[in-house]
Amino acid sequence: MANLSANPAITPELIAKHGLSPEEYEKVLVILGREPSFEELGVFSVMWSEHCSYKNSRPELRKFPTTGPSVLVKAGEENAGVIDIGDGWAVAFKIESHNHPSAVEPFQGAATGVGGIIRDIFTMGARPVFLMDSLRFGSIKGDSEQAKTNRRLFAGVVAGIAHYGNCIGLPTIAGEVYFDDSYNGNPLVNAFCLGILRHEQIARGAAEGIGNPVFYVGAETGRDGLAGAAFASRELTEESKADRPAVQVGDPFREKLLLEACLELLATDCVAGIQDMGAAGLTCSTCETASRGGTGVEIDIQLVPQRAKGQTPYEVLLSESQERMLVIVKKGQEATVKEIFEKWDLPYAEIGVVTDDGQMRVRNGKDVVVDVPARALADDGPLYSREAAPFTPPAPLDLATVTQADPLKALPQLLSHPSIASKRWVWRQYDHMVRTGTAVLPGSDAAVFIVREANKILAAATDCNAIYCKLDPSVGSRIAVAECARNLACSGAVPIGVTDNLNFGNPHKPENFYQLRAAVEGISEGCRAFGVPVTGGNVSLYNESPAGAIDPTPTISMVGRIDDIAHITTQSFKQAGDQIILIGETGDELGGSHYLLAIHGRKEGAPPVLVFEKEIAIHHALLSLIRKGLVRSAHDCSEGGLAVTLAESCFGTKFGATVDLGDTDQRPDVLLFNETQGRIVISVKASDVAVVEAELAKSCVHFRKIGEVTDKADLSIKTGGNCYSWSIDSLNETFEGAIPSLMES
Amino acid sequence: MKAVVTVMPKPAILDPAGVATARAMEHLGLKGVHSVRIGKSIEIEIDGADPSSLTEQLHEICHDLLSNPVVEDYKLEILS
Amino acid sequence: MKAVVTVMPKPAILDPAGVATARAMEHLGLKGVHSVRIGKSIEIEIDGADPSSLTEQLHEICHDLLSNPVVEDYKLEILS
Amino acid sequence: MKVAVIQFPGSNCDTDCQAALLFFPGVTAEIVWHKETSLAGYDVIVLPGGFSYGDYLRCGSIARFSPIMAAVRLAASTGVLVLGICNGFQILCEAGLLPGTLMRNRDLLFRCETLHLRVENNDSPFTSVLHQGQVLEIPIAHGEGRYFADAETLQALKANNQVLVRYCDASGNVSAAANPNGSLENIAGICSHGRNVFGLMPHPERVCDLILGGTDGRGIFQSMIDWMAAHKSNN
Ligand SMILES: Nc1ncnc2c1ncn2[C@@H]1O[C@H](COP(=O)(O)OP(=O)(O)O)[C@@H](O)[C@H]1O
Ligand SMILES: [Mg+2]
Repeated sequence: MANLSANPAITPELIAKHGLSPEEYEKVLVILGREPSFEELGVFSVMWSEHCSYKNSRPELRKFPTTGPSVLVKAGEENAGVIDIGDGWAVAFKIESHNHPSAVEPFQGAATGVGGIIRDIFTMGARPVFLMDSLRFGSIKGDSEQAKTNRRLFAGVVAGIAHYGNCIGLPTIAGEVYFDDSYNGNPLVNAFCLGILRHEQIARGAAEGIGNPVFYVGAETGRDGLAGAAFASRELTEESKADRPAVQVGDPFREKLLLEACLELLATDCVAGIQDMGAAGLTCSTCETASRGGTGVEIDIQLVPQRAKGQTPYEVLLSESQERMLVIVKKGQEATVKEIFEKWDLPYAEIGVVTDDGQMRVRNGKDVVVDVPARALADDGPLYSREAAPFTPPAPLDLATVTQADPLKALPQLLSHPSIASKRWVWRQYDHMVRTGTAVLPGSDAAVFIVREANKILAAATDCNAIYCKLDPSVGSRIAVAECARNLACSGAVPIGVTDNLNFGNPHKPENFYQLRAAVEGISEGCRAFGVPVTGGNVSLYNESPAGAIDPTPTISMVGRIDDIAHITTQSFKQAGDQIILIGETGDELGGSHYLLAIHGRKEGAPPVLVFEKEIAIHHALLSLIRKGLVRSAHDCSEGGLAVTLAESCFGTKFGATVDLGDTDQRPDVLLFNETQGRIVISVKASDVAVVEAELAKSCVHFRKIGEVTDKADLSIKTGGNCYSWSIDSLNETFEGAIPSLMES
Repeated sequence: MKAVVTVMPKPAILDPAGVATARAMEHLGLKGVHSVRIGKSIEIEIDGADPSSLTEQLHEICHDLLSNPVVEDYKLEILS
Repeated sequence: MKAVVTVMPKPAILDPAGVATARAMEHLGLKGVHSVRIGKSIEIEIDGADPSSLTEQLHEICHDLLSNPVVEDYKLEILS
Repeated sequence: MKVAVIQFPGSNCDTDCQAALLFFPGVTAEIVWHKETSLAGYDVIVLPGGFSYGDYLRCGSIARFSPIMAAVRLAASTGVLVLGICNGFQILCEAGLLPGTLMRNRDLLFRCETLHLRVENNDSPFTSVLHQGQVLEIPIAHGEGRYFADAETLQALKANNQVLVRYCDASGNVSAAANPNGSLENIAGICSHGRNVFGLMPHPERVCDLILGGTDGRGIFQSMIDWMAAHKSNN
């Protein structure tokens, strides 16, 4: 092994700097039977980082249900899972985090996050059709430096997502944004992409065929994002913010060309394997394709298109320059491949060959700088079972400790809380209509997208209430799954698959590891209950700031199917005179509610109870009514409870509602704002009420007619002896104005 | 008083606009274009006759507002 | 050879980014900001030792590609 | 009627336009790669929306030099209908086929939303089936759509009735509040002096199907189809 003399000696300090523990380094020595070269040390460092190896989470992730009759490619097998949707069509979808890069450089961090997830999808041979985003920031209210920083991060992240998604021409059709101080200094940016493909188009990230040439295509390699995977696997410190090279700049234009070129290429019969260069760049893509193919790959660094002069092999191997792919071409088909890359003006080069010895071998001209068994790198990394702290479920909130707020004031206060307020300021910056398929735009429960080429209707939502997860991670995670399914049901869809993004703090801390484990178990339970597989996802650990770990945030994204255009349902009221029915029983839980947070400044108690059987019965009942054409609008109760739901159903219409919750001695604030799970507000034609009630009774779900849609723009709610009334226009102004006015301050 | 601030992407950072523009220049027949980098030029007109007292404040503003130190460098010139 | 092209919005044209930046500067405590105008600074590195033969070609490119004569003026400097 | 939808590198509404056009019986719509050099045989040319060349430097500034643009210019000069939507409008302005330019939105933010347009003039191949004063609901999606032209140009545009659509409110009032991007006099779309080149920022192709929220975009395509039919039979 020829080593460049300029390379530093392998010392314990250098090993530690690469994030490898002494035990892990011992393992490296055993695998190699010798001391690694500097380049090899770098390669092990990134491949065995949490980001690439899932060494702290993989044993947990095995608990997810990942199989099912419609699963064509399972979670973990390839870059994204693939689910059958009938008639020979399938979808590939996945969510991915870009939290730490976004903390350092919000615009580029978020933009490259979007770029990365889109590549994961078209690597599968799928044409990307839409995006979603799930975001978390610290509070954006007030004049504190922290609030100003949070506003800057929020504005930058949204602009970055818009920049990439709009330019590449993918609609961002849904998402979520929450603001909570646990995210100070460590915002969360999770991006989701879904693509469509024919079954026979599924592409594999395997280096098949000994002797096949290995092509590099896309942007030239530069020094950007050096070892970003390792960076994502550490806590953020002041120092890491000075880690300048960790910033990558995205080029959505190049990615658009790359996307079109790859799809054109995959439609030919020239490709034996294809893999994007994401985290850990060239390193990860070569050893993963070799490992999957049961082969070896040999490349020459000097052949790699490079942006800057004088880059070392170490830098080229570990660079995370964006918009690059590795393509294993069937021997003899090189000319066709070159022609396509040239048509799309993309830099490319033949950089190596598939070998039969299972080694990932990297040459720098004549010198071999890396010679490692690919499988050992990609699949035999270290695995840890961390210690989980014992957990005592929180006691329910004692209502006696909560003073009653005046509902007249509390409702507008809730509607203006940035986590509940309209996110129009966000999605108006996203092109959410390009590709002309968005049938339900952002702003309703789940977005609905018609995939023209496949003649299929898809729905998608993303949800996670991290307050619930903080108070009780297992319950909170189950609720996240149920809420997604509920949002889909409200739009008329049946769930077909889930992808999750597990955002947690440092797993070495037992309380954080408990959260991770409980979340995986909660999500698994939820997915089993709804009969949907987890098709893939992403783990982001070490989300900490000096003040501590973030609230555990296991973001769930769920995709559903709608069979008939006539079943597409939205949350807004459609006509005066329609009758309003509340499906599901209202309890009196205020624990973990936004009412408790926004009005009383408390984040405590036990989150609401979730009973899967009841929840599923309600979704089925709702879907059956929708299919019979009996539902004019459907909207679930989430943050802010029933009152917020009713108000939202009036927004954007010219209608109001008159509601009577009957004789009750329940506290009005509890009744209006509690967040009991499994409730859906529907409106139906007056003449259909009897049929609807009969159907609901047959389904054995709790329901109650609570009021009527009016043509007066007022919301009035009677409960017990009290009657509250609000002007819809003024509530709407509060709801729509909250985020813009904070962002202008 | 007049100041001009030039903000350029850092040398190691990818400048996609520059790359696209360089290619366009070549298509237009300009040969041998090595690199094009696109940044901002910001002209500021401000009250005050004494540049020295303002310079420090302007540097702060260049750093905090006009440039993004993570990906950009700036140059401040006081013209008068 | 190196050239720098500065492209600025014409004086009569509204420059909302400049206006917003001026306001932000004032928020940061800078007093008496009259006007801020934001344009582009474009650095070109190009083969060729003889600037004079290139200057004309570069002017053409400034006019046709790098600036929009409807709303922008440009300045071309040949540095070496 | 045979339509060419030009695909520049970075176009992303090309297939949307094609799909919208195919709604109309008797229309064929083909995607034509920007490296082509001839547009012979096409009755209509559409420059779709998107981010040609990433919209780097300025929107449309690089695309205007694409090889196909010589053919577009030639076709326009012979009276062929040329429609530029969003990025296509920007390219037509950069290419000098339409006067004026499109600058960064007044509030500096990208805006995607459905809003109202008033038909200012139906004496054009692109608005002939619409009524003067008719209000259309059509979405916009752009960061740089602030139309600007110097006073003289604006004067000429108005004198020749080249302003075909303006941003307005739901009842058709052209007001400052209804202006999404700061465009001069709420201008959303203009045609050439010869009236056969039309550029607009809003996206008619996005509202040609009820399931997507409306069909107000159809009027523009229908106008072109009817005009072509009349024109062809007149020949
Ligand atoms: N970041 C975002 N990007 C796109 N759409 C968003 C975003 N945040 C919220 N939305 C949309 O706003 C609506 C309300 O969101 P949310 O309050 O999270 O709904 P729910 O409580 O039903 O989950 C949804 O349609 C959602 O998709
Ligand atoms: Mg909902």
